[in-house]
Amino acid sequence: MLKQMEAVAAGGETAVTRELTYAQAVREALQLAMTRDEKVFMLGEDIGVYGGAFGVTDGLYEQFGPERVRDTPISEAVIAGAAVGAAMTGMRPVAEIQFMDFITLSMEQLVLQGAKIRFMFGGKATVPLVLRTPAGSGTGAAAQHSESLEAWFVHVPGLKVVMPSTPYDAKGLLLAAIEDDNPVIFVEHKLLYRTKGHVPEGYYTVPLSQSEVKRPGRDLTVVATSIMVPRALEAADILAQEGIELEVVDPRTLKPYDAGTVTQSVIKTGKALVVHEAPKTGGFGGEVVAEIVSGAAFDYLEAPVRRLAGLDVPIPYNRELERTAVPQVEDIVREARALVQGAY
Amino acid sequence: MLKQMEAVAAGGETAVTRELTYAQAVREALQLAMTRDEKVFMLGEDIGVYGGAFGVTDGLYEQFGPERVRDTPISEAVIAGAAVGAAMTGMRPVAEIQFMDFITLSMEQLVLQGAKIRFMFGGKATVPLVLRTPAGSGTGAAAQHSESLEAWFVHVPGLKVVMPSTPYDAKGLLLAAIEDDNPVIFVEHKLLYRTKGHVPEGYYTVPLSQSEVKRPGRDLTVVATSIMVPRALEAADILAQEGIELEVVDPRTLKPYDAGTVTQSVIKTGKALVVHEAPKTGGFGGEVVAEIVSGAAFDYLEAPVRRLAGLDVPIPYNRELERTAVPQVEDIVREARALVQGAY
Amino acid sequence: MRPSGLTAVALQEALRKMHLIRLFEEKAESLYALGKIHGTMHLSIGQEASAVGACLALKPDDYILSTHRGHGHCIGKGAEPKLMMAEFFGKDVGYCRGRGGSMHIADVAGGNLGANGIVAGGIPLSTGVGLSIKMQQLGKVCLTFFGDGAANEGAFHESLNLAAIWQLPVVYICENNRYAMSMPVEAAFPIAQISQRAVAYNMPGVTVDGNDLFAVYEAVKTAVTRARAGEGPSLIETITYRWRGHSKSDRQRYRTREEVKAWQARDPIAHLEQQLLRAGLLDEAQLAEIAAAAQQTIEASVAFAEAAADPDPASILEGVYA
Amino acid sequence: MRPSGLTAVALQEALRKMHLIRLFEEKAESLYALGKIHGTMHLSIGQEASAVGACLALKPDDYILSTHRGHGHCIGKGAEPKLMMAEFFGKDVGYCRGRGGSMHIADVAGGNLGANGIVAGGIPLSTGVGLSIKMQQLGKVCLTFFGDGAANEGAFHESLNLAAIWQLPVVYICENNRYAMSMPVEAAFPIAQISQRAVAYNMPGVTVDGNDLFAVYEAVKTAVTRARAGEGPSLIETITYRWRGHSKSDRQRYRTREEVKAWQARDPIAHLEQQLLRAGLLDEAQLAEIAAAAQQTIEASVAFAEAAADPDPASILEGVYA
Ligand SMILES: Cc1ncc(C[n+]2csc(CCOP(=O)(O)OP(=O)(O)O)c2C)c(N)n1
Ligand SMILES: Cc1ncc(C[n+]2csc(CCOP(=O)(O)OP(=O)(O)O)c2C)c(N)n1
Ligand SMILES: [Mg+2]
Ligand SMILES: [Mg+2]
Repeated sequence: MLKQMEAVAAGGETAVTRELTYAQAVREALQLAMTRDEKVFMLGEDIGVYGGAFGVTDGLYEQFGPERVRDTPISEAVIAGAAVGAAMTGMRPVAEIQFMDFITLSMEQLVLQGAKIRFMFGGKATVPLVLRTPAGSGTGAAAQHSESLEAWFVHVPGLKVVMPSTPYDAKGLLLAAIEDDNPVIFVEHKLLYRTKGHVPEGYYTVPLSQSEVKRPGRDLTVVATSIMVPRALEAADILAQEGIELEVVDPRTLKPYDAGTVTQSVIKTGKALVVHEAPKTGGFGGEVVAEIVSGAAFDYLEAPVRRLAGLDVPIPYNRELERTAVPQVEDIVREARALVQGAY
Repeated sequence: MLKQMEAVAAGGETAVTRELTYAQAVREALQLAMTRDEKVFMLGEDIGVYGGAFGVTDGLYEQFGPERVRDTPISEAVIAGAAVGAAMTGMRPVAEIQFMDFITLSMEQLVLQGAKIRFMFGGKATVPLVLRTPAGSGTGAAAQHSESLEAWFVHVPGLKVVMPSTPYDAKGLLLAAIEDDNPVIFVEHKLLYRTKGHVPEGYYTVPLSQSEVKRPGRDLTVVATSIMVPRALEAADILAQEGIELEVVDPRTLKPYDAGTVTQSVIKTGKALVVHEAPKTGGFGGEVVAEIVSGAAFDYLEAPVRRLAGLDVPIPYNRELERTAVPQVEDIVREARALVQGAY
Repeated sequence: MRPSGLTAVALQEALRKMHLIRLFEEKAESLYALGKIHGTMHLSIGQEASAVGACLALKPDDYILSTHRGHGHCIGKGAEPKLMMAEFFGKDVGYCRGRGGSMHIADVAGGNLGANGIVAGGIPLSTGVGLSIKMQQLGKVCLTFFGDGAANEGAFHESLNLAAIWQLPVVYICENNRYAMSMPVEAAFPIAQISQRAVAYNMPGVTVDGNDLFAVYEAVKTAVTRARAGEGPSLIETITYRWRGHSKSDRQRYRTREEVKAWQARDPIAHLEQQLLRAGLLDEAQLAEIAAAAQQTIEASVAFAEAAADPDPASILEGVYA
Repeated sequence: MRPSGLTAVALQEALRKMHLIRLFEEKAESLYALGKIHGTMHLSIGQEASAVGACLALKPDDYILSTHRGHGHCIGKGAEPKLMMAEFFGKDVGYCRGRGGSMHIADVAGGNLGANGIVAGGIPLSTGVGLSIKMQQLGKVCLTFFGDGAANEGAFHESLNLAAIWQLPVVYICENNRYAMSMPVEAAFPIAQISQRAVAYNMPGVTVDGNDLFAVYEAVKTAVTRARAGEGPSLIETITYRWRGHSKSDRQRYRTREEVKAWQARDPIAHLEQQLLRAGLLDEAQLAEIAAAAQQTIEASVAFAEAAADPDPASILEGVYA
C-alpha cells in the first residue's frame, strides 16, 4: 500500500504489477543513477563484459562503456580506496566487491579512511560512495565465499549499512544510497537475486533508515534481515494456519537503524524474536535486542527476547551442513511457536 | 582470594604483594612463554631494539635475539599471514599489530584464513597463534590510532578474543592464550599499560572464558570490559558512599563468552548496565544484553537493561571531545544511579 | 630434453598425474552437470604441466599452498583422488570431512596446506611456512601457486618482500593463464611479464612455458635448490591457459573460440607424450596403459565417494576450535 | 643551478616555506614539552626541501595527499600556519575543527586532501583522486607523499599498478628518510633504491637528493608535466633524513648520534640559502629577513591559536555524517 503510494508519488506509475528479479532491480537502479548523474560510475572486478559474478551488471558496460563501468584488477584495497579518493573530489562511485568475504581486504580504506575522513577533516570533505556486495550462504561455495559481515559495518561510525530483502526495496534503497552523501555499504543477498517482486518503472527512492512492517501480526514481533525476511514471512504463513500471527519487521537499513518501529511492534505483541543469517555471537541481533530492552518496550515484554541466527561456525561446504549452519523456515517456525506458546 | 590460590597452586608463590604494571605483566608473560617453549616467537613492527611502540617488548630482543623477536616491515597483512602459516607448521607465533586500528589491514588473513583453516580442513590443521594489539582512546592520537574493534572478532567463529583489565589477568590470560591451540586476539588497553597491580612471579594461567566478579554488590550488575573495569570500580566506590552497591563483572574473555556469571549476577541484582569504550551501536554490549534477556535472568529483571558505551563518532583529537566520546567515571555513576533509582 | 635427475619411473608417474588431473576434472564437470555436486568449481584442464612439473621438483615432505583452481596442485603433490572426490561430494571421509569442498581441499599430512578460495590468500601463509621451516631448520621448501590475477593483490607484494629480506625457502609460482576471471593480463598489468616483478624484491624471476613439463620442472628445480641451500625465494611465471571457463557460470564473452582452440592445440599432456615417445622412454602401448589406469582410478574414486557417508549434521561444530 | 621557470619570487617563497616548516615544528615541539599540546606528533625537520620542492612543481588547484609526518607538505601546499596551529591546539577554528589534530590536518579547499595516520593510507586515495581528475578532465595532477616504510604495504602495490594501467595523473613521492620508525631501509628492503620498484609498474622511477630543493623540484616537475599530458604516473624517491626521533616517545636506539650529526651537516635550508647566495638571487640581509618574517608568522600563529575557542563538546557529532 505504502509502496504503491510512493511509486505513484514518484511519477504517476501505473503498471503496478511489473515484476522484476532482485538482480534486475539492482541493475535498473544502477542504470537510472548513471543516466541521471554523469558523476556516478562503477568500478569492480568483472563487472564489465563479464556482467558481474552474479550477472547483476549485465549490459551496463555495453550501455555506458568502459570508462563508467570499470573493470579493475583483483585489488580490493585500492578498489575501495580509489572509490573514496574519487568521492572526495567530485565523483559518486559505486564500487563492487565481488563477494562480501573479500571486503576483509578493503577494511582499512573503508573504515579508517572512507568512514572517518569527513569527521577527521572537521566536516569539510564529503565522501558520497556506495559499495555494493553480495553476501550470504546457500550456494555451496563454502567458508570463504559465504560471509555475512554487516555487523562489522554497523559498528563503524560514519558508515551507513543497507540490506534490502525485496526487489522493490533493492531498487529504491540503492537509488537512495547513491543519492546519499555518505559512504554506504549496500549488502545484497545471493539467494535473493532470483526472487521476484513488484518494481515500479522509473526513479524512486526508499528512504534510508526506515524499518518496514512486512506483515502485521499480534502474537510475536519477528525482526528479520535480508534473506531471513522471506523465510520469516513463510514461517508466518505456516503459523497462521495454527492461529499464530507473526508481525514481521524488516529494518532494511541497519545503520542508522530505525529502532522505533520495532519498539512499537513489541509494545503491541509483547514478544520478540530476531532472526539473521550471520553467526549469532556478536551479530546485528544483539543491537536489535539491546534496543528493545533498553526503552519503552521493556515494560511490555512477556517473554525472554531471543535471537535465532547462524551457528558460530564457518559456512561448511556439505549441503546439509550448510543448511544446518543458518536459520531455515522450519527453525523460525519452531522458535516462534515456542516463544508464543511460552515453551521456552 | 581466588587469585592467590591460583598463584599458590602454580608454584608456591609467596611474595603476594609484588606489584607490576600491566605492560610489565604482559612482558613477563612473553618472557616466560618464550623461555618455556622454543616454538614461541614474536613478530611485529618495532618490537625489537625499539621495544615496541608502548615499550611493552622492551628488553626481549636483547634477551631472545632477532630470530625470536622479529622486526617486520610495515606489512600488516603478511604479519598476520606469516603468523598463520608458521602456526600451521609447528610454531607458536605471537604477532603484534602496533595499534588495533591497523588490524584493518590484517582482516583477510586473520578472518578468512587463520580463523577458518582448521574448520575448512576438517579439523586436520591447528593454528595456535596469538595476536596482541593495543586498543583504545585517551592518548590524543585521534581517529586512526584509537580504535576498539573487539566486537568484530567476537563475531568471527574460530577466533577467541581476550581483553584483560588488570596486570594479574593480563599475564595469566596471555599465558593461557599462548598455550591455547586456537588463534587468539589479545587486546591490551593503552591507558592500562601503566596501571599497577599484584602479579605473582612465575608461570600461571587464567583460564580463557571465565568472567570474574571484580566487586560484589546487590543493587546493579555492571558488566564492564578493559579500561571500563577500573572506571566501573571507581564509580562503585563513589556510589557506595550513597549506599548503592554495584556488582562489577569483567568478562575478561569476550569469546568464548562466559555469560553464566553475568546471568547469576543479574538474577541477584535484578538490574544490569553494560559498559564499554567502543561505539555503542553494534558493540559487544549488544551481545551481553542479548544473553541477559534471553534466558534465566529475564524473569528477575526489574528495569530496562542499558548500555553505556562510546558515542557513534570517530575518536576526536581535541582533549575534551575525546573525553566526551567515551564513558568516563562520572557517566557510569550517573547511569548506574539512574538505573538503581528507577529514574530511567 | 630429458631433464637430468628424472628417472623413467618419475616421468611415467608425472604423466599419470597429468591424466588424473584431467580425468578428475572432466568427471567433476559431468557430476556437476548431473546435479550430484553443488557449489562451484574451477577447472585447470590445460594447465596440468604447470602443476605436475612444479611438484616434481619437490620432496614428499616439502609443502605446497594452492588456489581456487587447485585440483592439479593437489594431485601433483600426491593426494589420493578418492579422498579428493569424497571431499567433492561433501563426504565425511573426504580430505576436509565435507567441510571444505573443491575450493578448500587440503592434505596437511601430505604437505598440501590447502587450496584457497581467496585470490592471493595463500601467498602470505606460504611466507609464514617458509619462516617456520627456516626457524625449525627443517630443510624443507614451501612452494606456493597463484594465478596472474593474484599478482596484483597487496598480499603478493608484502609477502615477496618479507621472504626476500628474510631469505625464506619459498618458491612463488605464478600460473599465468592469461585471464583473471574475465580480466586479460594485458589489461591488468602494465608490464609484459609478471616475473619482471621479481626485480622489486631482488629475487630471481623467470618466465617459462607452463605447458611444457620439463621447462616448468627445470625452473622450479633451480629455485627449490636455491631455497634449500638457504639462498632465498624465487618467482617463477608459468605461461599456460585454462581450456574451460573460469567457473561454472562463465559465458566466456571475454575471449574467442579461436583463441581457446589455438591453446588446445598445445595440449600439455599430448606434448609430454610426444616428448616421451621421441625420447624412446615409453611406447604407444605404455602410454595407453597409463591413461587407462588413470581412468580406472578416477572411476573408482567416484564409486568410493558415492558410497561414503555424509557428515553427521550434529557434528557441525567439530573443527571450529581445537 | 637555477631551475628553469622558477622566478626569484618563487624561490624566495620556497625558502620562506622551508623556514615556516622548521619553525612550526620547533614551536610544536616546545609547546608539547610545555604540556600545551597533547597526543603525539611526527616532525619533518631536516626534510623541508622534499616537501617544498615537490609542491613547487604544482599549481594551486592541484591536489596533494600527505602522511603522519605532514606539516611540511601542508605548508608546502600553501596552508596557513595559524589555522594549522589552531588545529594543533585542537581549536574549533583549526583546519579540522579540532577533530583531526597533527596527524589529520587537511585543507581541502587548498587542495590538500589530508595528512594520514595510516602508513600508505593515502596512496590508494590518491589513485582515486587521479581517476577522478581524469574522468572529469580537470587537467589537474595529484601528488602523494609517503615514507619508505609505506612502500612495503600492499596498498602501495595495488595503487601503483592501477594508476599505471589506467594512466592516471598521479605522482608518487616516496620520502626515504632511511627509517620507518626504527626499521632501517637496509633491513626492510632487499633492493638498494625504492624507485627500482617502478619497474614493476612500467612507470618512470627516479631517486633524487631529497635535501636539495632544485633536485626535487626538477624531478617532480618532469613527472607532473608527464601526468598533466596524460602520460601516466611516476614514482620519485627523495633521499632525506629526519633529525628528530620518530615521534615523541622515541629513544632512538636504532641509530647513532654521529649519523644524525652527519645528516644535520646537510641541512636543506642552509643548502638552499647557499645556492641562492651563490647565484646572486638573494643577499645575506634578505635571507635574514625571510627567516625573521617566518619566525613572526609562527609566533603570530601561536597567539592566534591560543586565543581561539575550543569546539563545543555538544557539537561532537557534527561531521560524522553529511
Ligand atoms: C580476494 C579475492 N578477490 C576476488 C575473488 C574472486 N575470484 C576468484 S578467482 C578470480 C580470478 C583469479 O584469477 P587468477 O589469479 O589469474 O587465477 P585463475 O582463476 O586464472 O586460475 C577471482 C576474481 C576471490 N576469490 N578472492
Ligand atoms: C598501517 C600502519 N602501520 C603502522 C603504523 C605505525 N607507524 C606510524 S609511522 C610508522 C613508520 C613509517 O615509516 P615511513 O613510512 O618511512 O615514514 P616516516 O615516519 O619515516 O616519515 C609506523 C610504523 C601506522 N601508522 N600505520
Ligand atoms: Mg589467471
Ligand atoms: Mg621513513
